[in-house]
Amino acid sequence: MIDWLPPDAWQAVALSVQVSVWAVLCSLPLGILVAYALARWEFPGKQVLNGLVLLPLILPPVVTGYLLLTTFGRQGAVGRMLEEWFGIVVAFRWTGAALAAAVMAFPLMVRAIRLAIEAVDPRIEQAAATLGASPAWVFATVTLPLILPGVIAGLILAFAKAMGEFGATITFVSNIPGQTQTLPSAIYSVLQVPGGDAQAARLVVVAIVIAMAALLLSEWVSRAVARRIAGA
Amino acid sequence: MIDWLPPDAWQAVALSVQVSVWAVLCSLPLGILVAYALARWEFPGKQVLNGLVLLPLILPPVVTGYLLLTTFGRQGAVGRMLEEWFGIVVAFRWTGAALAAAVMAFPLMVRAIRLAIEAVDPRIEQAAATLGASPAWVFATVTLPLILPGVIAGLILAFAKAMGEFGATITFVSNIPGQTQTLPSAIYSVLQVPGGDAQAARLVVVAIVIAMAALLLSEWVSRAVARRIAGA
Amino acid sequence: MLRVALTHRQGDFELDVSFDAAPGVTVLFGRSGSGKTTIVNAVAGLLRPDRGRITVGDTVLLDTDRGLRVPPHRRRLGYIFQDGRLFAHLTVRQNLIYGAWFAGLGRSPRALPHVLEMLGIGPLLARRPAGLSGGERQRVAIGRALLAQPRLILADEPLSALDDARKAEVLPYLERLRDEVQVPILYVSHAPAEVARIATTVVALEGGRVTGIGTAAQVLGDPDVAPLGIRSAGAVIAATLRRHHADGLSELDAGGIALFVPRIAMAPGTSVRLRIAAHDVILARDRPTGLSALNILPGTITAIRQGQGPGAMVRLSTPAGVVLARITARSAQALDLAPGTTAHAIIKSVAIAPDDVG
Amino acid sequence: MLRVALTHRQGDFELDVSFDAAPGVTVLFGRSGSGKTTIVNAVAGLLRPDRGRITVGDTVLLDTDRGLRVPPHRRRLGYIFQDGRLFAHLTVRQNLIYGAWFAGLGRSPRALPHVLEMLGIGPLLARRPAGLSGGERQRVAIGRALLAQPRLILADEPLSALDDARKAEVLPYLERLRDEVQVPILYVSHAPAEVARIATTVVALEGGRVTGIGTAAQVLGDPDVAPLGIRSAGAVIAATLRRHHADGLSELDAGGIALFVPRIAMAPGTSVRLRIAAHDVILARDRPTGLSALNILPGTITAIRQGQGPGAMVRLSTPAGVVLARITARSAQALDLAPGTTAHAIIKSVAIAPDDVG
Amino acid sequence: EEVVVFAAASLKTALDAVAAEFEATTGHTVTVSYAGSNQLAMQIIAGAPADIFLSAAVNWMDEVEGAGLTAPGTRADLFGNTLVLVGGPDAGPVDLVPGVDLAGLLGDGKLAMALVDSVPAGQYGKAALDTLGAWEAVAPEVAQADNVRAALAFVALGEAPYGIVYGSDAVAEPGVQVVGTFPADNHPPIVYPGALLTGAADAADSAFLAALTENAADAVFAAQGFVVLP
Ligand SMILES: Nc1ncnc2c1ncn2[C@@H]1O[C@H](COP(=O)(O)OP(=O)(O)OP(=O)(O)O)[C@@H](O)[C@H]1O
Ligand SMILES: Nc1ncnc2c1ncn2[C@@H]1O[C@H](COP(=O)(O)OP(=O)(O)OP(=O)(O)O)[C@@H](O)[C@H]1O
Ligand code: MOO
Ligand SMILES: [Mg+2]
Ligand SMILES: [Mg+2]
Repeated sequence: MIDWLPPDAWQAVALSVQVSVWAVLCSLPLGILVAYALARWEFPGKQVLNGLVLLPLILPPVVTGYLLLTTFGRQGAVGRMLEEWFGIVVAFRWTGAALAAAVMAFPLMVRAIRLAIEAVDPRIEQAAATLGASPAWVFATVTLPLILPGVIAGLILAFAKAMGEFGATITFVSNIPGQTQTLPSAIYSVLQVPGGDAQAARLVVVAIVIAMAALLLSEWVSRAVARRIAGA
Repeated sequence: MIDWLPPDAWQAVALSVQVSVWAVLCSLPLGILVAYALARWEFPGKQVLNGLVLLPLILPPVVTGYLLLTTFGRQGAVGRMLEEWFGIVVAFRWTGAALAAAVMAFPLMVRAIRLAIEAVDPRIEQAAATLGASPAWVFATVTLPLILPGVIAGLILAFAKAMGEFGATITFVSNIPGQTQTLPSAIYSVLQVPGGDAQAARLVVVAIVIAMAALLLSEWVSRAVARRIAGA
Repeated sequence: MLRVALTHRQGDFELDVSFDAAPGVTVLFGRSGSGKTTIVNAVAGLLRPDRGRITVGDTVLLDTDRGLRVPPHRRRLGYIFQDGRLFAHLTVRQNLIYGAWFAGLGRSPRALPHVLEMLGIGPLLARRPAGLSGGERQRVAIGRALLAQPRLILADEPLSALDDARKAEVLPYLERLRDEVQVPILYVSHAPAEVARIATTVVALEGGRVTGIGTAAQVLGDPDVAPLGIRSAGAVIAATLRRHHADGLSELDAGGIALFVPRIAMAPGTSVRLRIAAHDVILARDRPTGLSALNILPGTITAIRQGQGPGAMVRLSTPAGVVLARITARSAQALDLAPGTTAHAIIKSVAIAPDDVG
Repeated sequence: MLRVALTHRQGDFELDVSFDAAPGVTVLFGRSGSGKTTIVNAVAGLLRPDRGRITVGDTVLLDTDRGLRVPPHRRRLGYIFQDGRLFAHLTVRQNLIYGAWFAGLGRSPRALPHVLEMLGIGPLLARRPAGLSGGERQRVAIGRALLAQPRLILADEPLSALDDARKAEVLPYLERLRDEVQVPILYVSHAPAEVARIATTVVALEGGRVTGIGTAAQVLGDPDVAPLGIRSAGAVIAATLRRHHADGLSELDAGGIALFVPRIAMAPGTSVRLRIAAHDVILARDRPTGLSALNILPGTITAIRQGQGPGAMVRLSTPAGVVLARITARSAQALDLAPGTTAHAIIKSVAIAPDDVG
Repeated sequence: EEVVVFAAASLKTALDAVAAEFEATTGHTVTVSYAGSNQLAMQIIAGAPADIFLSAAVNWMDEVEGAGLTAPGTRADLFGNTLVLVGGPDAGPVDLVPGVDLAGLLGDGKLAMALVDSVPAGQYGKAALDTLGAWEAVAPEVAQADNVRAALAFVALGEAPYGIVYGSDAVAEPGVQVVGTFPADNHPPIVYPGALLTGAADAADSAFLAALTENAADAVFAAQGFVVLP
């Protein structure tokens, strides 16, 4: 079983999962905040924010990667700040891969959560407010539980996207085995070798299995949550 | 203004819009059907369908393109069938680019619509049924109007994704100016030229402008619809 | 005619009912949680009972033993839901004609102006449900069900959000449906006055079981059943409208005895039903004089039943039919009432609410 | 004390009201669409009125002129909504303690067992709202608001989904809240009996305007106002509970006159209010004898008003207070009633429902 | 008549110029699809309607030829290229001799290359470093980009101090300077083979392939840093 793939392929698999999990979990709070703002608040520049969030979806991934590189690279404005102030370097690190994956997956996460928020009847939230819950508490005790299935859907969608993300990642943090070589990078590399199809196919199977497992898990959780809400 | 970009760049822009519009509109009925099935029906293989729909999101686009090529290419099983039986060729045509874009955008469309469907209170649909509406009519007169904002959100998300799709497209239908060279492919080509950044930047601006316009339009439509529902 | 036999389990609650309803209005009468909505949903096809058989006239809607189940949209029902369930994306007008359209009555069903006027919703036509008050919403829901020209109307506490004036306006329409169009109605209600007025058959429910079934007179007149407590007890008397008087009173003939009630809008000769709540009746041994009460029914006491409280329920057989009187045990003693003694039932004209006649 | 002054426009509807409410229960009384819910929402802070000022005691909740607006969650209200609005994702228990928790009463507020018992929802604690019947849902909603220990309770037709027996059980609790805890209550209702029983102040509404304001006795006793028609008219009499009798009756003292009513669960010496619906009163010139009715109030007629229909409203001044009697014009003539003449009001003990005393 | 050319992306600048010239003089149209040589090869095998294939590496042309899709006798090695080490504006020259301490030179920076297992430029670079005995030491510090241009960008942006790219790529990028050229015998010859494909029917196709070897074209390619093969 272990022999079925070369060790560096397994390394890529492990790294991909690590990168995707971090990408998704770290961007979740911001994702919920942005989704909430877009769903419920009116503020100047709302459409600009909305567009900005969608941008990574619209742009070819290479462009996004290039923009990330010029911003978060060691020479980039933000990258330099991060390094000087916090000692954080993302360029050519797995953290950079996670950043790229997070950015690319962000639109999907936000859209899914936003739709879920829009489906919550504001009158239920009003009821909570009259019972003494401040807006933050209303969110924590009413809105959040009610949108949980949507959040989970958004999470898994984002996770799947993060697992498959390639263009922006390789452009931003390149492909360093063990550090930034994710599963898609590995697949891509192999595909470029004449006759590499067989190994590529194996890697594709691994990618599918992982994503499906995540998917099934999320469906299960999501259904359990929904049942708790709907049921007896 | 016209001179701002070379003619073949404008051609790529026009082609991208054409490809994306067709991709999104043609896959919409199937998207709604699949979303409905996933949201409301219980059937064996539901999770498999769910996974299949998500697949293009998980796989590196190049792999998806490769699979499309081996299936829908002239030598591919389906491709040969299509050509022999219906005289339809998608390989290396703009229709193929549309197919690739549709496949890549499909998961986003389905997820958005599915969330919207899940948010519709089944008791309202029951009320319609007691008034004599068959399931198809219930869908057409109650469910569909109520999910319209979600459908629009899904459409625009899919459109944005289709506009930005690159990996699968270039792998499946190559990068033939005037036939399959979409905006992202054009950006890629330009980026290959040393010093091509300036022109690439212009193309990126065009891509952003188009996607934003679509976004604003959809927000506007979606809001108008929501207002009709909520309001006086 | 509606025949229902159902067993169904949901959570801790077990439903096991069986009743046949004569043509007309069948009222499900019982306290909160007794299973009324569950039954109505099963009839509508919105709930799949564990076992059961439901027929309307010759049509079988459900027969689990034979694996038969007509889907809701083919049952041709008009279901007025407890919670309205209007279509939020449609205008009031579109909501109203929704069912009519599927019934093939087109976009302007003939009954529309009539229903609009009766429910007082004409001015709301162009609005959407979100801009309506609670009562307005429920009125639209009622109109929507009526306009579908259903062969069976299901009404789950349809009037509880309406004020008395509206109730009084809507009830006659339901009665007309019952009497003229011969649409059977399955009606859920808490209000005894409503029940007495409208019910052909009353099915008393308690904890998912039928505890009594019969005409309104039988069920409401039986203090043992009275599912909503003693205050819902009362007699239901059949009478004929004799004439209208100039002073605004209508004179009824109940077994040869004249009864005066506030004017009722019917032609002389019509048969009417009169609910006389037991707690509205005063008894006297001798025919009293000098009272403002106009209606005095002589009779013979057939039974006295002492309740747990201070009250006693007295059954009086009069030419107009049985009258129930709920008086204090103290009075029963003071007046020396006993089965076989004669007594007079005194009933105020105005104590008989418009709701109680029809 | 609650002071409300509001103007607001929504769609075609224009609200322009101003009223001060004495401590206790203020009932908004008016027909569907008259603006009741709109007012309550403004008090709760869920609706931003165009202009207005709302104060509870010394606390200003809203003052548009000074740009002041306390957010809903700082108003410490218990709002019982017309449509329940339970939290679908929480159990009944969690729903109930939701507000209590924010009020700092912890996860087991002391009043919980009491509220559970009163509302009959103890067995439902572990369920979720989707598994409740309509009435059960509303009872949980009531409990949730009560347990929040609010300084103002808003109740928008809270009882309309409850059956009579439940209503009778819940009303006393609201009264206790009013009397003991001194929580002001703003209450929307259609039911005159409910209003008479519970109201300290009644605000009659019509088309977004206040058409009458005063005590229940004043508003319900004024046939000109009676926003829900003449059947809501009746006198409200103050009395003291004198003693309980062995036969289940309680004896009240109303201005020196003994009145008998079905046992009320209070200690002798307590002050109570008694609603006597005008249509439940029979008049006689001479003191009648041999009647089952136990309560006879002698008095002098102060006014007779002939309505449009067959009825006449007679005001009788008695030692117990003013009593309204709605009798037929025919009887008024037959008895030769006129202002200044003496008459006796006859009231059955059992005609006074438990609802009507408290 | 239309000529459809599938060409390696790195040829774009020069090929565009030559194609424009060809169109102007002959009146034919030339449509060039630029992508990675591997993608193009796969597409041709899958039935792409291309007339001419210009590959950046021998192995991908071999694949196409092996599938029997090249017109017999038309394959020729058209251009060559050099492999260079580039650095930022401040970098000094590096002597690319056996034993060169590239790892030391990098410090904590990365060496930017194209994918070393698949992209030709990466494969050549790896081979060259192997020959110099530097691969083992430097391998963990190699940042592999998915194409040469992206590797070049890492250096141009200052993210990586050094990179290995084609001489042709270094020419037009002002942000980098060539600090050393790998000896041609350190790696397999860098060759761009071209061939007419079996689908090519008309005379314009062979005319364009021929035009690529004319003097005018040679000048253009040479100016872009390519080595014109005899
Ligand atoms: N969002 C809205 N937009 C426009 N008009 C509205 C809106 N909400 C309510 N109205 C109108 O305002 C009026 C008052 O509504 P409100 O809900 O206060 O009535 P209500 O007295 O509570 O009636 P009910 O007893 O039926 O609940 C109604 O005529 C209603 O149609
Ligand atoms: N989905 C469900 N799961 C479990 N129990 C349920 C469910 N729906 C209803 N019940 C229970 O079934 C019983 C009957 O409910 P039903 O809705 O028929 O009552 P009802 O007579 O209509 O009451 P109400 O007058 O309050 O509307 C109740 O005890 C309720 O708690
Ligand atoms: O032209 Mo290539 O395939 O990027 O070396
Ligand atoms: Mg019910
Ligand atoms: Mg209201």
